[in-house]
Amino acid sequence: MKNRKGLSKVLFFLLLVGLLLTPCGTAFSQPPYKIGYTNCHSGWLGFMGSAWRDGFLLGVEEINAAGGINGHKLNVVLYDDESDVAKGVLAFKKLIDTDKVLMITGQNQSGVAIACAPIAEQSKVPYLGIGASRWIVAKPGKWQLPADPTEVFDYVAKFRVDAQTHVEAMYAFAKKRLGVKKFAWVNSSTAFGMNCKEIMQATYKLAGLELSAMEEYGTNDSDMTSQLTRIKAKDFDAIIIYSSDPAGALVYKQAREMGITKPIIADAPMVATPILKTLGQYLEGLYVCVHAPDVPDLNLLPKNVQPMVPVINKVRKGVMEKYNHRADWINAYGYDGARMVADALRRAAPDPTKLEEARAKIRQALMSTKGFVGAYAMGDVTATHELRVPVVMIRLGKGQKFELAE
Amino acid sequence: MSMYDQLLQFLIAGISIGSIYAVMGLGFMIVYSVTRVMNFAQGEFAMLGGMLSTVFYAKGLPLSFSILCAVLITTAFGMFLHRAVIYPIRTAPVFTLVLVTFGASIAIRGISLIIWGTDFRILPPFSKLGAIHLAQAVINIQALWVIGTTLLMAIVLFLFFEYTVPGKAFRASSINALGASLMGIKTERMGSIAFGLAAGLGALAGAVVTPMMTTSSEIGLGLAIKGFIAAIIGGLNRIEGIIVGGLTLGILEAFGAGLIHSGFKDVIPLLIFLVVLNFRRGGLLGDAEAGKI
Amino acid sequence: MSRIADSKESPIDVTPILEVKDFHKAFGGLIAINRLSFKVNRGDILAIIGPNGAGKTTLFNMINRFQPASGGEILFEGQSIKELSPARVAALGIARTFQILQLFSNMSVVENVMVGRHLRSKGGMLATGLRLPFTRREERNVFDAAMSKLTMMDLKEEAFSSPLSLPYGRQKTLEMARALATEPKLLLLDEPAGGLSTLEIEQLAQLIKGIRDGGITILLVEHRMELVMGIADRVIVLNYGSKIGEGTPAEIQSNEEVISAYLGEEF
Amino acid sequence: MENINRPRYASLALFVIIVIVIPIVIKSPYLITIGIFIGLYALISLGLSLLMGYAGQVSMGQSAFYGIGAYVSAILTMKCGVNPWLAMILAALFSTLMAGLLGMVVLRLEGHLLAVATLALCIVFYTIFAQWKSMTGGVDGMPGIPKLSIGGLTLTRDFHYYYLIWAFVTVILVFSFNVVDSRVGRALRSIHHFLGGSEMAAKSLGISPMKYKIQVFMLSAAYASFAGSLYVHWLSLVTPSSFGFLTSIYPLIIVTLGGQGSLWGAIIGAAVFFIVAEGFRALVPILKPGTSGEYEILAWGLMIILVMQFLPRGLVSIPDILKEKKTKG
Repeated sequence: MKNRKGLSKVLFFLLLVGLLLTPCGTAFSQPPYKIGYTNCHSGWLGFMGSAWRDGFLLGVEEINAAGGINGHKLNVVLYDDESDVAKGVLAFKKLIDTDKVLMITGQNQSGVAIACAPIAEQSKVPYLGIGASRWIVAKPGKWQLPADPTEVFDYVAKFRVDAQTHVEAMYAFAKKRLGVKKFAWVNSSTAFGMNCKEIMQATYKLAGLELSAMEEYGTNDSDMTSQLTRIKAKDFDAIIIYSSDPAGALVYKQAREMGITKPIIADAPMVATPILKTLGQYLEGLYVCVHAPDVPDLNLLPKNVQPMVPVINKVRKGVMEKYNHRADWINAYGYDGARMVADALRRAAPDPTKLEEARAKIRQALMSTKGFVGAYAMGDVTATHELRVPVVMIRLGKGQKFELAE
Repeated sequence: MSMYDQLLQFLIAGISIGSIYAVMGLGFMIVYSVTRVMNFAQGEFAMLGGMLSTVFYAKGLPLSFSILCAVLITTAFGMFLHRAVIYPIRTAPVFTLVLVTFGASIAIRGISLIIWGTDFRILPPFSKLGAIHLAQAVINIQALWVIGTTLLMAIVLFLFFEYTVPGKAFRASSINALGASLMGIKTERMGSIAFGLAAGLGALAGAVVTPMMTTSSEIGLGLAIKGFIAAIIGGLNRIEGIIVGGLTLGILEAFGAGLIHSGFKDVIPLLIFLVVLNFRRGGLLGDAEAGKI
Repeated sequence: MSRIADSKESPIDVTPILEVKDFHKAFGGLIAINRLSFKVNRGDILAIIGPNGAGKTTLFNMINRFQPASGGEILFEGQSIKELSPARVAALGIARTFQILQLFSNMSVVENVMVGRHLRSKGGMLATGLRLPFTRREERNVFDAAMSKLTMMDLKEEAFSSPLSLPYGRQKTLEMARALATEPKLLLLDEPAGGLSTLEIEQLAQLIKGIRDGGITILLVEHRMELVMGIADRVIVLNYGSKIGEGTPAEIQSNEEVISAYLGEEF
Repeated sequence: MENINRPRYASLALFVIIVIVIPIVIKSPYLITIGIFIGLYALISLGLSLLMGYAGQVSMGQSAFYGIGAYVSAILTMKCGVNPWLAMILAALFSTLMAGLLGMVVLRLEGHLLAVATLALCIVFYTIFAQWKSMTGGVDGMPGIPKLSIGGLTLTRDFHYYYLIWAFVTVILVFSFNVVDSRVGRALRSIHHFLGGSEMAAKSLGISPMKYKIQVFMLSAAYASFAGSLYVHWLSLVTPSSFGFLTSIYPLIIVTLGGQGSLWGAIIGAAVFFIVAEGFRALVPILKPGTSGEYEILAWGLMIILVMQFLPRGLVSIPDILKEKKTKG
C-alpha cells in the first residue's frame, strides 16, 4: 500500500524480519481484525468511491499506527464492484465466505448496496452502509419514510446522508436568505437523485414553495441545454440541482453560459475535490448544502457541531500529507467509516477466531454506538440504524473560496 | 423564452452534440471500409484525445500544441492497435474481430484508469468571448468550435478520398481488397492508415468537446455506441451520410429531451430509427450493401 | 419428338403444367425478358437455349419467384403463382438447381438431401425440441428417403462426407438429388451440363431422361447443344430476352434466324 | 443418424455429473454464487448461440428479454400475487410474444443494421425499466421478491438455486440439441449465410428463412426470460442496472469465447468468462496490494484480445487445433 513507501528503511527491515519469523507477520500481539471493504472505484460513481477509499484507508492507517484495536491490527480486504450489481454481489459474498471478514463497509451505489443488505442480514454479517439510498437499512417491501424501527435489518447500519435534511436546509435557505417563492428542480436519474426528487415533491408545499419546473439528466449526459431551455422558459426565482455526479456541475456551468442569472443551489457532491479541481472555476456563485468538513473556517460552524472540529483538522492534515490535496467531505466520510468500525470493534472486543460470535458482538456494538464524534457525522446510531450527518449552507466565492452563507 | 427560441436552442444543442456523434461515426466508417471491422474502441480514441490534451496542458504546454500532441499520439496508438491486435487475426470471423475491438476498448479504459484514475478533466474554452445570443437562444462559442472542427474534418476527408493518391488507393482497397493488392496496394498498410486516421479524428473530437463537456476515463464506450448508431444510420459508405446520421441522432436526442422527457433522451431517436430502418434497409443515405457484414 | 405425337393422342396431357404469358422484365433500361410466352407440357423436357445474357437465368428466377416480373402472368397447373413466395412455389411442386452451385457446405451430403425433404416432413421447433415420438419417426423417414435418393444418383458412398469433397460433376448431381427430394412436379435445371466433360454429359442425359420417365416434367436452360439436342422434346431459343424460335430440336437446327443469331457459333 | 448423436449423450452425462458434484465438493456460497451467474448467462448464451451459430443472426438485445423475464416475474408475484412458477411461464410466454412481434420488424434487417436494431431494443427496454416508476419501481427497482418453493420446500439457500438454475440449463441444452438435430436445425443451418448455408437454395426447397429466424429469436427470448425470472427470485430484488448494455454484450463475448455454432461453447464460454473475471479479482490484490478495479479491467480486456487472437474459433476449437498439431508433428 501507499504508506509502505512512507516507512523508514529500519522499520521496513524489521517488518521484513517479522514477516520471515512470525506467520502472522505483524508487530501486533493479537491476531488481526479482518474487515471487508467494497465500493465502486470505477464506473460512473468511481470518483466518489475512490475518494471514500482514500479517507477510509487513511483512518485505518492511523488506527494501526496507534497500535490497532486492543492490540489487534486492522486488516482491510478491498474490492471494486465497478458499479455493477453482479460484481458487487459476488465481491460481497467473497468477503463473507472466502475472506471470512468480521464486518463489511462501503458501497455508495444504491443498486449494489440494496442487493447486498439482505445478504448481510442472511449471513449475519454486520454491514455499515455509506452513500447509497437510505432504503438499504429497511427490510424489503417496507420502504417508506420515516423508516419503521421494527422493520429495519438487524445487521445493516448506515450513515444517514439524509436527502430530507438536505432538501429542507435548502428550502429554508432559499426562502429566508434568497427570498425564493418559485423554484426549478434538476436531478440526476440515479436512485439517489430519484429518491431526492420524491422527497422534494413530498415536502416543497409544506415549505411554502412553488415548483415551476422539474428536469432530470442521465449520469453520462454532457449537454444539459435541452433541460435548461425548458427551465428558462418557466418563471422561477432559483434552481435546485440535486446530483451525486460531475454532471451536476455541468448543469450549473451550462446554465450560466445560457445566461441564467438566478441563484442556483446544489448539494454537497459539487464540492467534492475532483469536481472542484476541474470545474471549480465555473462554479463561482453556486450555493451548496455541504457538510462540516467543507466549511473553510471551522470556527464559524454552529455550536452543536463544534466537537467535530479537532477530528476535521486531523483529516485535513492526514489527507494533505498522504494524498496532498484538500480534504473534502467524502474523504472525511471514509475516515469516519474507519473510525466507526474501530469504535464498534473496540467496544465489542471480539475474538476473531470465533467468527459467528465475533460478528454478533460487533453488530451489537455497532448498533448501540453512542455519542460518536467524526469529521463528517456525529451523534448516536438511531433506532433505524442511522447516524446523523449535520449540514451547512455555503457559497462558492471567487477562486473557489468558500463563504458561509448563513 | 418563446417556443421558437426553445426549438432554436434544442437545435443548437442537437447539432453540437450530433457533430461529435458524426465524427465518431466517420471513425467507424473509415475503419470498416478497409478492414470490414466495427471498431468499438473508437470511443476510447476520443477519450485518449481529451485526456492527453488535458495532461499536456496541465504540464504547461500551449493549448493548441497540447491538442496536437494528443492527436498525434492517439493516431500512432490507433495504427499500433491495428498492427498488433486486428491485423494478426484479419481472417477470423467478423464477429470475433468486433469483440476484439471490445476487448481493446476495455483494456484502454483500464490503462487510463491506472494512469489517470477516475477523475474527470476539462480544458479552457478555445476562445475568450463567452456566448452568442440569437434572440433568446444562446450559442456557446465552444459549440461552434466543435461544429466547425467536424465540418473541417469531413471536408478534409472528402478531399483526401477524392483527390489524393493515397486516398484513392484507400478507396480502392475499401472497394475490393484483393483487386487493390493486385494493384500493388498494401491492404495491411491501408488498414493501419485507416485506424490511424480514425484514431486521429476521434482524438481531435475528444479534445474539442472537453471544454464543453469535460472528459474522463469512462466516456469511451458511450461515445462509441452513439457513433456506431450514427454510422449505421448514415449508411457506412458515404461521408455526407454519416454526418447527416450523426446530426440526426444528436438533434433527435435534443428535441426528445426538450419536448418529451429528458429520461427518454436515448430512446426516442432509436425508436424513430427502428421505423426508418424498415423502409431504408441501407440506412438513411447508404445503399443496401452497407447492411451486409 | 415422339412424345409430342403421344401427347396429341391423350388429351389430358395437353393441359400445360406451366404457362408463361407475356412475361416481361427490365432492369432499369436493360430489358432482360421481352414479352415472353410459352407453355410447358406435362412430362415434356423443354429446353431453353440462347447465348449468355439471353436472360435464361433471369427467367428461372422469375419462375420460382426470386425476382418479381415487371409484367405478364405465370400459371402453374392453371393457378397463378405470380404473387407467391419462393417457398410457396416450392411447396406447389417446382424445384430447381442453380447455375452457380448452392450446396450447403455446413452439412454432410446426406443432410443436404435431407433438407430437400423439408416440405415432405413435419415437426416444428417445439415438437422437435421435445423430441416427440412422431418427430423421431419423421427423422428416420427423412433419412431413409434421402438415402434412397442418393442411391438412385449413386452418391450413397459419399453420404456422410462433405459436399465440397465431391468432384464438380457429382456436386451438380447432388444438387439435383436435393431438388428431387422435394418430389417436385416440375424440375428447373439451370445449365446442368455447365463445366462437364462429354462423357459426364452422356451420363447426365440418361439421368435426366430417367427423371422425366419417373413422371417429372423438366424445364432446362442450357447452351451445351450436345445435351439439349439429345434429350429435349421441344426447344425455345432466346436472344436478348425475346423468343426467336420454338420447335423440335430438328426444327430449331433448321431455323435460319436461330442459326444466324446463335447456333452458327456453336456448329 | 443415431451414431452421430451418441457421443453427445456421453458428454451430456458427464456434464450432468460435474454439475451435480461441484457444490458437494466446494461448499463456499461465494463459489456457488459464481456457479449461479455462470448458469444464468449460460441460459442467455444458449439462446444467442442458436441465433448466431445456427441462424446466423446477431443480437445485441438479449438483455431486453432477460429483463422482461425478470420484471414480469417480479411484477406478477409482487403486485398480483401470482404463483412464482406460473409467473415464470407467463413471463417466458410474454417475452416470446414480444420477440415474435419485434422480430418481425428487426429480423428483416441484416448484419450491422440488425445489430443496431437489437441494440436499440436493449436501450429501449432499459429505459422502460428505469422510467416506468409506478410499474417497475424505477431505478430503485423492486426488493423483496418472494423466493421460489418446490412442494413444501422454500428455496432460500444459494445451492438450491444453483441446482435449480443448472437443471434449467440441462433441460434447455437437451431441448436445443434436439432442435439442432432435427429438420428445424437443418433448416436453420441451411439459411446460415456465414457458415456455408444458402438462403436462395433454402427458399427453393420450400424453407421460409424469415419464419425460422423469427422462431429462433423467440426461442432465445424464452431462454433469456427464464434466466431473468430465476435471477430475480434468487436475488429477491430487481433493479434496471442488471439489464444494461453490458448485460447484452456479455453473452456475445461468451458465445464467441466458447465458439460459435456449438451449444457447448455457450456453456464453456460462460464458465470461463466468470471464472477468469473472479480469478482476476482474487489475483490482482495479491500481485499489487491496495489496487482494485482498474487492473482487473485491464487484465480482462487483454484476455479477450489474446483468446480471440489465438482461438478465433473459440475455446471449443482447442481439440481440433491439438489434433492438427498431432497430425503435423
